[in-house]
Amino acid sequence: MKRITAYSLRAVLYFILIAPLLLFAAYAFSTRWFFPQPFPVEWTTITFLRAINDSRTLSSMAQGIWIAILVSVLSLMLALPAARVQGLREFRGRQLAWLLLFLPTIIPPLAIGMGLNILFLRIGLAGTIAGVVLAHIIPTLPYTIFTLSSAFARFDENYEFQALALGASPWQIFLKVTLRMMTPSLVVATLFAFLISWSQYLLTLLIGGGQIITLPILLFSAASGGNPSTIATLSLLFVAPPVMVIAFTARSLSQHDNEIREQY
Amino acid sequence: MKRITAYSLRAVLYFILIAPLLLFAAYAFSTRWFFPQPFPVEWTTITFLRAINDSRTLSSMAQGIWIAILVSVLSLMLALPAARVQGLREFRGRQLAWLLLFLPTIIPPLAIGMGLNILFLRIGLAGTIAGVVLAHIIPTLPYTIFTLSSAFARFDENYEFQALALGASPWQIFLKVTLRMMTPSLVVATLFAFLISWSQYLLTLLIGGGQIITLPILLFSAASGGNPSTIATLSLLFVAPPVMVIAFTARSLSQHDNEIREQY
Amino acid sequence: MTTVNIISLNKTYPNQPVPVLKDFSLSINDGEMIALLGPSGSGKSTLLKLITGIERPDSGDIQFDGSSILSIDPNKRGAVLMFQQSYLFPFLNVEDNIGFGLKVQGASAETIRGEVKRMLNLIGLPGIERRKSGQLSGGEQQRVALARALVTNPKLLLLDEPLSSLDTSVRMNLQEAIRNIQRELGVTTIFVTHDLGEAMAMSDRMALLLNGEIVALDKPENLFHRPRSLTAAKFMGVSTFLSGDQLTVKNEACSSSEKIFAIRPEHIRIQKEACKNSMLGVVSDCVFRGEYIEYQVDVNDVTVRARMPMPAPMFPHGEQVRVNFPQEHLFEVN
Amino acid sequence: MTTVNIISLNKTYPNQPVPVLKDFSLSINDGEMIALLGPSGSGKSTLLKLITGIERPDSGDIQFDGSSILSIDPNKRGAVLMFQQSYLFPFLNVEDNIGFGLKVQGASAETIRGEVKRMLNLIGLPGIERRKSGQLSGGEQQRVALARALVTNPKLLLLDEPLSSLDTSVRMNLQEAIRNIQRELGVTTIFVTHDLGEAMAMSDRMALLLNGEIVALDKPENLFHRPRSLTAAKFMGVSTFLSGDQLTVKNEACSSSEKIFAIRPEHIRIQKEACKNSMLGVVSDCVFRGEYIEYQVDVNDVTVRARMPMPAPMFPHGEQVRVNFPQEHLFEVN
Repeated sequence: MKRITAYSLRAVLYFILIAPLLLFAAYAFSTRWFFPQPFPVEWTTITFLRAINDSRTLSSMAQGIWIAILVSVLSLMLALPAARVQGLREFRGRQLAWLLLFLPTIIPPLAIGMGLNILFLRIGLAGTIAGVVLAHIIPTLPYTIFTLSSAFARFDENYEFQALALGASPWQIFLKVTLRMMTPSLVVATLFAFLISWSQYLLTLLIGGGQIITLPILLFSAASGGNPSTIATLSLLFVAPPVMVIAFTARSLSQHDNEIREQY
Repeated sequence: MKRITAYSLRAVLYFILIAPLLLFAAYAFSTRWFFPQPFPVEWTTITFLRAINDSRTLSSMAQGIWIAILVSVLSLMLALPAARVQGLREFRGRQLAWLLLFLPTIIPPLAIGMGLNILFLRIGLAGTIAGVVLAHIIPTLPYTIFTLSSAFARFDENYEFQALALGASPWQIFLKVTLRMMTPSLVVATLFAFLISWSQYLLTLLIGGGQIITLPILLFSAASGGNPSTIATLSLLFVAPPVMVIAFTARSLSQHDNEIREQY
Repeated sequence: MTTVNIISLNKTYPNQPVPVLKDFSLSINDGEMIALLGPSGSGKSTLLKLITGIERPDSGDIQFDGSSILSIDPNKRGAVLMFQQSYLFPFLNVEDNIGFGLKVQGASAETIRGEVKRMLNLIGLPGIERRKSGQLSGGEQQRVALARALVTNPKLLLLDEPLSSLDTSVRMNLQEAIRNIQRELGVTTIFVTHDLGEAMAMSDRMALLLNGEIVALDKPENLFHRPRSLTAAKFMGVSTFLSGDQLTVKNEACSSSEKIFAIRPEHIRIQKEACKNSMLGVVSDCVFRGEYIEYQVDVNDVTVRARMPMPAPMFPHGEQVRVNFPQEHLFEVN
Repeated sequence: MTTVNIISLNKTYPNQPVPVLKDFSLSINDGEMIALLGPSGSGKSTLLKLITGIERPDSGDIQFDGSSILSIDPNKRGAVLMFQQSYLFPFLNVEDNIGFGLKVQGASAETIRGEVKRMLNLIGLPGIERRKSGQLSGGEQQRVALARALVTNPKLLLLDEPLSSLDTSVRMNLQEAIRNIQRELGVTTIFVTHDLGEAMAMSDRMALLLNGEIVALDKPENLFHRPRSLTAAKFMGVSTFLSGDQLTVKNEACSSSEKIFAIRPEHIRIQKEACKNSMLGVVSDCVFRGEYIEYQVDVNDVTVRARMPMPAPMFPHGEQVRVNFPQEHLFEVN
């Protein structure tokens, strides 16, 4: 009984998650699909091929991936020391730290974007990739810090003490022990950072000021145009890199699965 | 040395997080502030008072809070059984389940919104609060399930077996043991759900179709108008409920802090 | 209060080739404390799960006072559990933890307060009602867990290695406390452990478990001094076996036809002089353990472990000695 | 290889009123194994942290072979640690775990492979190079952790309760293994434990710690049979003290002027007949513990614990008996 409940719950969950994807595919590869037809009548790949042969599409994807990678690396570098303090140490004001950490998730991207835009215009970062990357770090950091600090909370420093007593230098300990022990959480944190940056629309638009074009921006302007096939095609392209990143993540996690289980 | 590094890192972090907030406050309560003045010259509360006396502002806030509360409750109810399976059970396809779980965070809200809009128009949910709430659950669910399942992964079912042997019914066990043990994570999951729903712009716009007005939508239309003071004021109003929710969360967590430490 | 009959239980977990319990039968008298002693994987914990109803047996029956409990819901069976960890609810204080069982069964606040007070006196910790479990020592937590289990007046108390995470001295104290409380209340009890000393000190009868089967069941004294089988003897700490006719030492029985004699390590004597039933050996190790010295002596390629009570003669490593197996301490096993 | 001198160490943690170590001095000979025995909070683990350099002392010095190590980086001190948990790196196999210390110190792959092989033979687990720590039993993990610590040829080996999470039989085996390996390699060792039997079985000398101070330091045999002070005697399991002149039983010394005599529980005799040095008492408890029976006898409101070796006379609960303190086993403490 319990098992059946669990299975059907999961089935419903998967359906909710996959249904929109199928809808996109249907729109992307069909010409005319009107109410009340339950399924598309004519299938075609013309819109799809036109969209992926458009140089704007490909360059926007490349730029988006490049930005997402930079954001992932930078936010991990910032998050690691902060997460270590949050996860391992007891200190007064720890609650306040958490509160402040989540501020960026509640300030709407719009508000952050406009505030930053004013600031970046003054210091010459507006319209640059550097500016967009810095802006993306703001919504990214809370999630990376949160993920890593919950891993640090379960991390046992005695592993580091062992390595120290065996003669490893602090830098060797960091590379050969700490990073290795944290790998599963680092992978998940990278995933979060990549996904948040990749799907960022408003911050890119506001800080990029029309000079930095990523796929979400193309998608939005296509949405104003209103051709469902183009929108659906761009949406499918939009989903491709994240799916690959998630697939990679899932593989890494399953490789590390045994290690995690041994560790905790 | 280590301690000083940690402190200065945190100081930098806090500055990054708080700076935009201060900028809003400066804009909201000043009249004219142009480059290259380092600080506003004239201060006023007129724009602020006008904005909060506008009935549209207040009703949009009320609607946003109502929606966020409904979303939190529903996504917790959906997430609890799913998270329990993910956290406590070993099953094949667990990695696939995680992958699918994160799909909604990568499909851009725009794409989800348009797909859902077509669907909801057909079944009559477009333009209703119910429709908006259901749409908000899609980006919310991954975070709530993720938070709760990592808590379930550390949950020891023997607490439930103890209660069972002592004569508690399954329902009593759920209410008096499971929920109580999970309280800290439930609070964090609620926080995530509330914040994600509250700051949702695109999904609300697309599904609400102009009939459901929340603060982010007002904020966006104000942004097109371009009056910095109004934008800044609305931004501050936007931040108020989340700050209260986070403050409540921080308090709950610190109350439960001892219990968490005992537990794990 | 309750006699327990376990009849021909069988249990195999899915995806496991070997059954965890094989035709397992055991009768427990009213108010008796039975110790189940066995290595991990011998089926001890599975048995407890079947009794509480967390798992269901493949076949067989469990009866309390002659009537089957298999069709009764787990929360109505009246079999309470105590684990190695206390599993005190961290969000409740001591009073609410102990009162939990009464509360979910609908007792009044007054009754609960009275009963909690009575239990706290019984476990020797009066006045700690308001404390949280984190403020208690490991031993105190286990006492409170015992009180929480017993306050519901259970038919059967199941103890699953309740002391194995405690320090030696606390453990000794709690052994006495649990034994005294159990006898005072007269509650039928199954005590699972892998510690021989604990099983002997606590139980009225001991059941030795191996691979889901009982290999011996008797009073501790009988099992300790005269185990009937080779397996049981090994369980009870005997490591020296002799084949009877030639009196040669061996660690294992090799043929089933010959008679095997066993001797406890504390009865073997190490000495310089030859005598009846003695063999030549070389001291390979000698460890001071307080009340006795443990010698390891190599006799014909077999290591004999002997415990000599203090004051004992000291033989250095490598010394040639005589290992003496006094006739009166040799017993036959099969 | 190394003599260790610990000189007048003081350490107080911030926010704690009481010092953890008070003017703590200890000299350890080359190749010696010293056991530090004490309850939790007595400063044992802090001492290890000061030696490895994880913490710094407030004052005092630690010297290896006569030269201070306080100014040496923690990773250059040559003091290796082994904890209660193995802390084997879960992402490395056994070979890479054992070779870790050599690798970070820049040894060649060949050297590492050879040394790992040598260590695996030493710990009695040859051929398990490719296994992961999760595939090893608790005892095997601790053996590998020992190999990992010893392969770097350390000046000092620090063992922080390395056996307390293991089952009794595995524990006994590992006690022998560690002691033999330590003697074979002749590495100076500090062994921290709260288990008296373990400390006695393993060490050349034992230091009894209480509240950051050494209350006694001697060979295990001497401490066990003739502890000089009341505190040391209690550490060693003595619970019966008599004030000398009137021969009255007491659990505590009350006045400092009178002479106090102590006696080990296994030397007290319970019998029916009166004799010299005997007192009247009532049996309050009697527990069968295999090789002996533990009696608790109430004598003048004081509970005397006696261990009678088997075969022992059986006295039921409530029986009036004579408690006999043989003259030759009484010793004075102060």
